[in-house]
Amino acid sequence: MHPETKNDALLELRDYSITFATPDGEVKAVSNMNLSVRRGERVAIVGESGSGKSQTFLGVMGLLAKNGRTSGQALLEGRDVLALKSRELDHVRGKDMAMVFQDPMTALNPSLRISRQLTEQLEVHRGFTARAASAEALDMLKRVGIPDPSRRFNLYPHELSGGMRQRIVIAMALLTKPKLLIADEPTTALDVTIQAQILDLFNDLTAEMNTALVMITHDLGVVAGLADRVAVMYAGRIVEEAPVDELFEVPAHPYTAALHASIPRPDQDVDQLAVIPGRPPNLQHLPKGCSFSPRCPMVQNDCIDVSPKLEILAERHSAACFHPFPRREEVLNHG
Amino acid sequence: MAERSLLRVENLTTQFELPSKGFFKPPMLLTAVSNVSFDLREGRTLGIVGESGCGKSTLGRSILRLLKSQKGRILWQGRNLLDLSDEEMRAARRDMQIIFQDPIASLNPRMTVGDIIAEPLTVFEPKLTKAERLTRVREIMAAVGLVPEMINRYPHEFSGGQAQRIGIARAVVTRPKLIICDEPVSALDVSIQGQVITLLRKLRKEFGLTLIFISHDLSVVRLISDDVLVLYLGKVVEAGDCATVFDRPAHPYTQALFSAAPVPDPKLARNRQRIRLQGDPPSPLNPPPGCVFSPRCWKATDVCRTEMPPTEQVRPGQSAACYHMDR
Amino acid sequence: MILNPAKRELLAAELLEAEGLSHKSRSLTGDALRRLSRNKAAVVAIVVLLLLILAAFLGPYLIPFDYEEPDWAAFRMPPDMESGHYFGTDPNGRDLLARVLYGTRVSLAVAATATIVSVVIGVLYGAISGYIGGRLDAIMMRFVDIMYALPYILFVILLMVVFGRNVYLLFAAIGALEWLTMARIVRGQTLSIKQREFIEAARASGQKPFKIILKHIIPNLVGPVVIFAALTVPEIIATESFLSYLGFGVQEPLTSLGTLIAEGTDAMESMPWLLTFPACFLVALLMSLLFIGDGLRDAFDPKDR
Amino acid sequence: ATLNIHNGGDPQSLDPQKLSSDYENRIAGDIFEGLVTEDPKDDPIPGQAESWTVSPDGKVYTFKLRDGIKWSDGQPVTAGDFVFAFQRLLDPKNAAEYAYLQFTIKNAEKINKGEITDFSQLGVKAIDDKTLEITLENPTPYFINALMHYTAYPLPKHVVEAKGTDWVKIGNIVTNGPYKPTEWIPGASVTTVKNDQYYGEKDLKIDGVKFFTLEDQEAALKRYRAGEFDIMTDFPTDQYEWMKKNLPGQAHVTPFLASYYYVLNAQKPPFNDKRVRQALSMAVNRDVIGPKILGTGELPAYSWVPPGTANYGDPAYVSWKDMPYKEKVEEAKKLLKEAGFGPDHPLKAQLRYNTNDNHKRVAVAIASMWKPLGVQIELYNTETKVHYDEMQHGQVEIGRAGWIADYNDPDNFLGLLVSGVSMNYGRWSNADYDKLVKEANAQTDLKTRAEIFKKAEQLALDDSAAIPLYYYVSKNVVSPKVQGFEDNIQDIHRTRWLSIKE
Amino acid sequence: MIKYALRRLLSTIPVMWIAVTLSFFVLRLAPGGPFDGERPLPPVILKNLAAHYNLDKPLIDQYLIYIYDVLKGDLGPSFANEDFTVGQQIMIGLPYTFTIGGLAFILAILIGVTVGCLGALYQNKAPDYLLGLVILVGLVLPNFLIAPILQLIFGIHLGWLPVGGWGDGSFRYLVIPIVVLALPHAGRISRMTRGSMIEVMNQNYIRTAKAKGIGPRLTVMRHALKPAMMPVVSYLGPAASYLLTGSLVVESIFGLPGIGRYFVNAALNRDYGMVLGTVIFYMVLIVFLNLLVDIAYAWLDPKVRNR
Ligand SMILES: Nc1ncnc2c1ncn2[C@@H]1O[C@H](COP(=O)(O)OP(=O)(O)OP(=O)(O)O)[C@@H](O)[C@H]1O
Ligand SMILES: Nc1ncnc2c1ncn2[C@@H]1O[C@H](COP(=O)(O)OP(=O)(O)OP(=O)(O)O)[C@@H](O)[C@H]1O
Ligand SMILES: [Mg+2]
Ligand SMILES: [Mg+2]
Repeated sequence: MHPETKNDALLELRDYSITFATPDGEVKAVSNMNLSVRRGERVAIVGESGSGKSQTFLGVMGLLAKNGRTSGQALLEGRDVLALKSRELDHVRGKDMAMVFQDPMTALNPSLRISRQLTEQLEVHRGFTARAASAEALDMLKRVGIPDPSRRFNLYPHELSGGMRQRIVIAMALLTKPKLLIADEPTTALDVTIQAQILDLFNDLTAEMNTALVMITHDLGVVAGLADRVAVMYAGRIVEEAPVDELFEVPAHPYTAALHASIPRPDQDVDQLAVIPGRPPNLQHLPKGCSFSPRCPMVQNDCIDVSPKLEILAERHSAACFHPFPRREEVLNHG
Repeated sequence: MAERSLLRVENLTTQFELPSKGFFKPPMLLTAVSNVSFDLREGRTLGIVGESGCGKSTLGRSILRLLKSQKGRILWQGRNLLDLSDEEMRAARRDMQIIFQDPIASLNPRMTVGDIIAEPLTVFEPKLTKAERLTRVREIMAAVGLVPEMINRYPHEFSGGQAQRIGIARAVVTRPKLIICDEPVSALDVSIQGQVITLLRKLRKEFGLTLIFISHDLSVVRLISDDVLVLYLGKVVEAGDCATVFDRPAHPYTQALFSAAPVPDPKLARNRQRIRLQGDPPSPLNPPPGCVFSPRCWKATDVCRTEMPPTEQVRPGQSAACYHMDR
Repeated sequence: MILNPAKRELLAAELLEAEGLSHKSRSLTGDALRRLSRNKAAVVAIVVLLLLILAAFLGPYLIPFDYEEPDWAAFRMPPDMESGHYFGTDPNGRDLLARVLYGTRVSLAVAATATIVSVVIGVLYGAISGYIGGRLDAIMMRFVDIMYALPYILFVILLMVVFGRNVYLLFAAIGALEWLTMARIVRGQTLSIKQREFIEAARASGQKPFKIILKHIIPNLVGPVVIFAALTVPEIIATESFLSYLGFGVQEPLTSLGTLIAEGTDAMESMPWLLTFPACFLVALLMSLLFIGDGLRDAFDPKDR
Repeated sequence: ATLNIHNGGDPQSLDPQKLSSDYENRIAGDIFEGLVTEDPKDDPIPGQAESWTVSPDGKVYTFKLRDGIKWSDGQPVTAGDFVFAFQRLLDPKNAAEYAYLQFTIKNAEKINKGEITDFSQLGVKAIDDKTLEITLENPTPYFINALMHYTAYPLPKHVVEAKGTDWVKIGNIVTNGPYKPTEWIPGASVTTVKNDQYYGEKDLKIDGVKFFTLEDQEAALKRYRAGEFDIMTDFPTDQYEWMKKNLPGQAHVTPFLASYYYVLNAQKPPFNDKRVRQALSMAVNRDVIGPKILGTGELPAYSWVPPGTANYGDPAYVSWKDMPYKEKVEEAKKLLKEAGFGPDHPLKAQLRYNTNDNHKRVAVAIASMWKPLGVQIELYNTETKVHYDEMQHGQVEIGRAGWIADYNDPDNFLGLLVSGVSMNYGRWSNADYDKLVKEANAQTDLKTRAEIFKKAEQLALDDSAAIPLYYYVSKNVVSPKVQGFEDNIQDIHRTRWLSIKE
Repeated sequence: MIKYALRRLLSTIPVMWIAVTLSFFVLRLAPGGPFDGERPLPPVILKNLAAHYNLDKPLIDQYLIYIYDVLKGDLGPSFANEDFTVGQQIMIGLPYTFTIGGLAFILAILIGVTVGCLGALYQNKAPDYLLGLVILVGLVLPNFLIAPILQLIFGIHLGWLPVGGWGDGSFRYLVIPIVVLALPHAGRISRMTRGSMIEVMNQNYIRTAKAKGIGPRLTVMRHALKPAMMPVVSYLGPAASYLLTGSLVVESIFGLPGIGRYFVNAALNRDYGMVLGTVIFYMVLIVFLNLLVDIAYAWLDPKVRNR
C-alpha cells in the first residue's frame, strides 16, 4: 500500500527546529525534528496539545508568526522550501502543498464570498477560467458534504455554521489536488457523520491523486481509521513513530502508552479517566534530559541527564526513550 | 445533592434575519433553534449532539441571552431570563458561563491571557486583591493544564488546544453554577481532555456545577452526560437519559450518528459498518414539511414527509419524535 | 527501575524554580513601550521630538535676543553669525531664532491640547455610539453631522466673543471640532469589532457595556486611533495657522510655527530664511510625530513584533 | 489686444449703485461713464456731458450731453437716464450703500431718509433729452470730482425697468462706457470687450479686458511673472526690493490720497488727556515705518490731510515735526510723566487693529517704540467687521484706521474728526473744530475755504486728535508692454487710455 | 438596503432643520454685522439696508421668513454679491469645485492607498521609510506653502503649467491645484492604510491566502485591502466633504471660482444668507457622503450588514 523506497520521500524534515522569540525568552516549539513523508502516504501526527504539531507544518508552509524562526531543512521533492524566495514559494504553496488550518472560524476571509475564496487558486495555479473554476469548486463543495452548495457558494463565511466553514476550508485545500496535504485537525468541528464523510473523502482523494496526507489530530479514532503511520510529538520532539497498528498495539514510548490509556471508553466510569500526572512542559525551559521525564512513571536517572534520541526499535518503529515499552498498568493513573 | 430544576427551557425558538437578496424582498428568516424544550436539574450534565449546523451553538448562546430569542421561556431558578432587564441579566451571568466553540476568536487579541482569565473575577469578585486574583488565575491555569508562566502571553501565541483551555479557565474561574460548554475539548489531546473532564467533574462534585455539554465527540458525551439531547435542524429529535439513548437509540438519525463514531482501534475501524445517509441535509431556510429528517431517512414513509411526528416517550427516560422508531 | 517519588518531587520543584524567572504580570501598555523602544525609526523620532521640546522650552533663555523686541539695526537681515542673528531677522527686526523657538513652543502646546481633546472625546464618543448602536447611534451620528455642518469659522468667532482671546481655549476649541472625524473612524471600527466573538465572551463574563468599551473595544482601536491622532497634529497646526491668518489664532507678538511659515511663504524668494527655518522645525516636529505614531501602532499590535 | 488685469477682490456687483471698492470701480469705470470722466491723470474731463455751466451761487449745474451717445444696445443715453439713476440711487428701498456721496444734491439726503417721498423734488432735472440740471444744497467745490464717482453713473432706464434687479446679469446688462461686460464668473473674472456704440470707440486701443479676481497677492505676482497678468493693481510690500531688482521699472509706487492713522479714545482716561495722546504720537518713529517695516517707502505723516489734496495746498503739520527723534522721545517721556505715568505706574493699553499683515507689522513696531516710554501695549487683532463695529461703538482704546479719499478734497479727510460722525472713532470732540469745518464748507471762495480748513487741521493736530502715521502709496505693477499708464494720486487708470506695445 | 437608505435620508430632514436653526441664531450672536466695514455707513443708509434685507424685523420673524423661503427652494439673497442669489452663487461655483475636488479625491485615494499598501508590505524597511518621507512632506507642509512652491517650479521656472486660474478649463490648469489639494489627504490615507493593512496582514485569513500561493499582489489587493479599508473609509467621508466643498486657500491662491471661499468669507462678512446657504449645502453633502460610507462599511465588512 505504501511505497517503500526512501528516495520516494515527498517531504523530508531534517534537523528541523522552530523557535519563537518572546519577551520572556525563546520558546523552542520544535526541536531538531526529523520526519519523512512519502508520496501517497497518510501520516498522522498526534501528541500533546501545544507540542508543536501545528507550528511544524506552518513552518514548512512558510507561514509562521512574525516572531518565529525555522532552522534545518524541509525538503519537498528534494527542494528545501525553507530556503525558497517568496515568489518561488508561492509556486509551491497551494499547488504542491496545501494546508487545512486548525481554526476554521478565522481562516476564512470575512469580507469575501466563499466563491471568491475557493476559485482563486484554480485561476492562479491552474489557469482556470472563472466559470470552470466555479464549476470545479461547486463540485468540491458537494464532495465535502456542503448541502445546497450553489446557494452557499455565494455566502459570506459568517453566514455559515462552524462545521460548514471547516468543510469550506477543506475544500479549498483539496481543490488544486496538491501532492502534499497537511490537515490540521480538519474534523474537530464536524459531527461524526460528516467527519466520516470527510475521512472517506481524504481516503479516496489520496488514493486517487497519490496525495500524501499529513493529518494532525487528537482523535485517536480518526488516526485509527485513516493513517498508515503515526508520529507522536511531545514538547517539540517526535517521541515515537510507528505504523498505525503497531502503535496502537505496542506503544513504545511511555507518553504514547499514557495517551492510549487515556482514551475514554464507552463502558468507563468517568471518575476513572486516566490522565498523565504532572504539568505539561514549559517550552522555554525544557529539562536537560528527556522532556517527558518529569511526568514519566518509568523515569530513571539516565532520563534526567541525557535526552534520548529517536532510535529504531523494530522495523519502521522508532521511539526516543531509554526504557521503552512500558506495561499498561504502569502508565495508568487515575486523576 | 438537591436535584431541583436549575434551568428549564420551554419552546425556545431563535431565528436569524438574513439580508434579503433583492433590494425589495423582505429579509429571510432562518430558524436555527425551533421549539426546543428541556429541563435541567442542578448538578446534572446535559449533552447536546447533532449534525454541525443544527443549532447547538445557537441554542447555547440563546440560553445565555447572547442572542435574541423570538419565542419561548428560559426559566433560571424560576425566573424567566428573557424578562430580565439588562442589568439583572448581567448580575445573573455570575452563575452561568460559556465556553465558546472557537477558542481563538473568543479571546481578545490585545489582552494577556492572565487578564482574559481574570476578567470574570474582576467583574464578580471585585473585592479580590491583585495578588489574590493572580493566584486564582495561576491555579486555574494549572488546573486546565496550562503552564502558568504563559500568563503574560497574548492569545495568538498559543496553540489551538491551549487557547481552548484558556477559554475553559475563564469559564470556570468564578465557579459558576452552570457552564455551557460548546465543544470544550475538541482541540485537546486525550490526556488533557481527561484532565479537563476530571476538573469539570470535580467542580460538579464540589460546587454542584451543572453543565450543558455540546460536543461531536460521542464517547466524551457519553462519558460525562447524564442526559442527552439530539438535535436535527434546530429541532429535538430524541432526548433522554444518556445511557439509555446511547444503548438503544430510537430515532433513525440518532442511530446513523452513533454508527459513524470513529473507534480508536485501527483493526476495528477498518471493519466497521456505518449507516451512510443519503442526500444532503436540508437547508434551515426552508425546512422540509413533515419530519425534517425524512428526506434522508431510510425508513421514511409518506406520512413522514407531510406531517411532523410528535414527541413520544419510547421508554422511561427516553423520548423521540419519529413515526417509525425502534422501541 | 522507577524513580522514587521523592526524587520526582524534587525534580518538579527544580523545574518550577527554573520557570519562576518571570512571573510579573505585564500589561499591553508596558509591552508596547518596550517594543517601541526597539523600533529604530520611532526612537530617532522620539529623540528629535525631545530635542525640539527642549529647544522650545529652554532655548529662549540661552539666546541673547527677545522674540518681541526689534533690533532697530537689523531689519530683514539674512542669517548672520557676527550679529548673533543666526536665523536672521524678520521685517520687524526681530530675531528669527527666538521667534522660531517661541513658535515651536506655541505649536507644541496647540498640538498637544487639541490632540488630547480630540482623541479623548472622539474615541469615547465613537466607541459608545458604535457599541450601543441602534437609535442612540443614529442620534449621536446625526449630531456629528450637524457639528460638521455648522460653520466652523463662526464657531471660532463666537468662542472668541464668549471667552475672549485665550490661546489655550482656542486650542481646546480646535480639538473639540477635530474630534468629529475621529469619532466617525472609531465608530466604524467599533461596528466591526463588536461583531467579534470575544466581545460576546466579555458580555458572557458579565462585563458592563462601558467596561467592554474601555477594556475590549478601545484597545483594539489603538492602531487607527494612534495613527489618526498623529495625523490630527498636522491638521491642527494647519488649522491654527489658517485661523491666525484670519486673525483668530495666537496674538502678536506671540507666534506659532504655522504663522511663521505663512509669513515666510510670502517672502519665499526675497527672504528665504524666513521660510526655511520655521519650515525645517515644523517638518522635524511633524515627521517625528508621525513616525512615533507609526511606531506606537506597531507597538500596540501584539501580533507584530 | 486684450489686457489681463489682476483686480484683487471679487466685485460685489456690476450695478454701479451697489459698489463699494476700488476693484469694482475699475470695472465699473470701464463699462459706464458719468457726466464727467477721468483723464489718464485722474483729472476730470467731459464724459457723457460735453460741457457744463455753473450758476453764480455755485449751486446749479447745467450739463449739455454729448451728441450721439448710446447704450451698448443702441438706445440713446438721455438726460432722463441720469435722472432715473440719481432717483434710484437715493431711493431708500434700493438701499444703495454709497448714496450718501451724493447728499450734496438738493433734497438727496431727505429722500434717502424717507422724509421726502416725492422724487421729483430731487435736485436732478432733465430739461430736455440733452440737458440735465443739478441743483445742490450748498455750493460744493468738489462736486465735479464727485460726479466722476460711480454713484453718478447713468443707468439704462429702459433695461432696468424691464428686467428689474436682473438687469445686471450678463445678457441683460447694457452699458454706456467704452467697454461692455461679456462674462462674469464670480470668484474668477469679469471680461469686457469694446462697446461699439461708444462715442470714442475708434480711439480704443485695447479690445477688451479680463479682470481677474485673486486676493492672494503673492500668487498674483507669480501669475504676473508667468505672463498671465499685464497689470497688477497691488503687490505685496515685501516683494518691492525684489521687484526693483528683478522686474526693473515695473513696480509703480506713487503717493496716494489716503492716510493711515491710529485713533485714541479721547473720551476715556487716560486718552482724554492731551499730553498722553501727544506723547504717544511723538514717540512714533515714523521714518522707519515706510522704508523699513513696510518696505515700500510710505511717507511719514505729520499732517491730517495728505499733501497733494486738491482745493487745499500744503497741509498743516504738527509743531514737533522736525524735532530729532531722540528729543521727541525725551519730550514724550516728560509729557507722560506730567500726566502721571511713570515706571511705577505704567500706562497700559490695548492696541487694536483689523487682521492684516501690514497692520500687524506696524502695530508690533509701534508697540515696541512705545515701550521705552514705559507703555505696555497689548496687541489685539480682530476681523474687519468686529474691528469697525467696536471702533464705532467706542470700545477701543487705541485703534488702527485708514482713510482713502472718495473725492479729492480736504473736506473728505477733515470730516473724519467732526464730532458725532460715525467715522470719528476716537470720539475726539472740539466745538471750535466743528465750527471751522462747517464754516469752510459754506465758503464759495476756494482760497478762504482752504485757509479755514487749514486752521481746523492745525487745531486738531495741536490737540493730537489722532496719530497720523503715514500716507498710503498706491502700488501697481505694470508690464513694460503696457503704455499710457500714468501714476496718479487717486490711482485710477481707465483702460481707454492704455495700449499695448507688441 | 433601499429602505435603510430612504430612512437615513428622511432622518436628515430634522437634522438639517436643527443645523439651519442653530446656525441662524448663532450667526446673530456674533459681533459685527453684514454692513460693518472700513467705511462706516451713515445711519440713514444703514436703516435703508436693514429694511431692504428684512433685518429690521424681529429675529423670529426673520427666521420664519427664511425657513419659509428655503422650503420654497429659495436660499435668499447674498449680502456680499448682490447680483446673484445664494443659490445661484453655489450653483455657479459647484462645477468648478466638484471637478477639482473630485479629481483630487480620486488622486488622493490612488496615491494614498498605493503608498499605504507598499508601506505595509515593506513595513519598517527602506521603501516604507522612503515612501513615508516623500508622502509625508505633502502632509506636513501646509498647502499654502506647497502651492506657491509648485507654482514657482512648474509655472515660472519650468513654464510647463499655468500658474493659476481656470483658463479654458483644460487639464493643464487643474494639475497644480489638484495636486495641492490631494497631497495632504493622500498622506493621511496612506498612513491609515498602512496601519490597518499591517493589522490585517496579521490575520489568520491572510495566512490562508498566503497558503494558497496566490502571490502577494492578489493577497493584498483582494484579501487584505477590503478589510483594511474600514478605518480609511470612515475618513473618506469627511475627506470627500472637505474636498467637494472646496478650499479657501487653494481657491484664493489659484484664483479658482469654486465655492470654498464662501464657507469662510460668508462668516467673516456676516453674509447671513450665504452662511445658511453653505450650511444647507454642506448638510446635504455630508449626509449623503456619510450614507455612502455606511453602505461602504456593509460592503467591506459583511458582518456589519445584519446589525
Ligand atoms: N507566536 C508564538 N509565540 C510564542 N510561542 C508560540 C507562538 N505560536 C505558538 N507558540 C507556542 O508553540 C508551541 C507549539 O504550538 P502548536 O500550535 O504547534 O501546538 P499544537 O501541537 O498544534 O497544539 P494543539 O494541538 O493545541 O493545536 C505552543 O506551546 C505554543 O504556545
Ligand atoms: N449570525 C448568524 N447569522 C445567520 N445565520 C447564522 C448565524 N449564526 C448561525 N447561523 C446559522 O444557524 C444555523 C445553526 O448554527 P449553529 O452555529 O448553532 O450550528 P452548530 O450546531 O453549532 O454547528 P457546529 O457543530 O458546526 O458548530 C446554521 O445554519 C448557521 O448557518
Ligand atoms: Mg495545533
Ligand atoms: Mg457550533
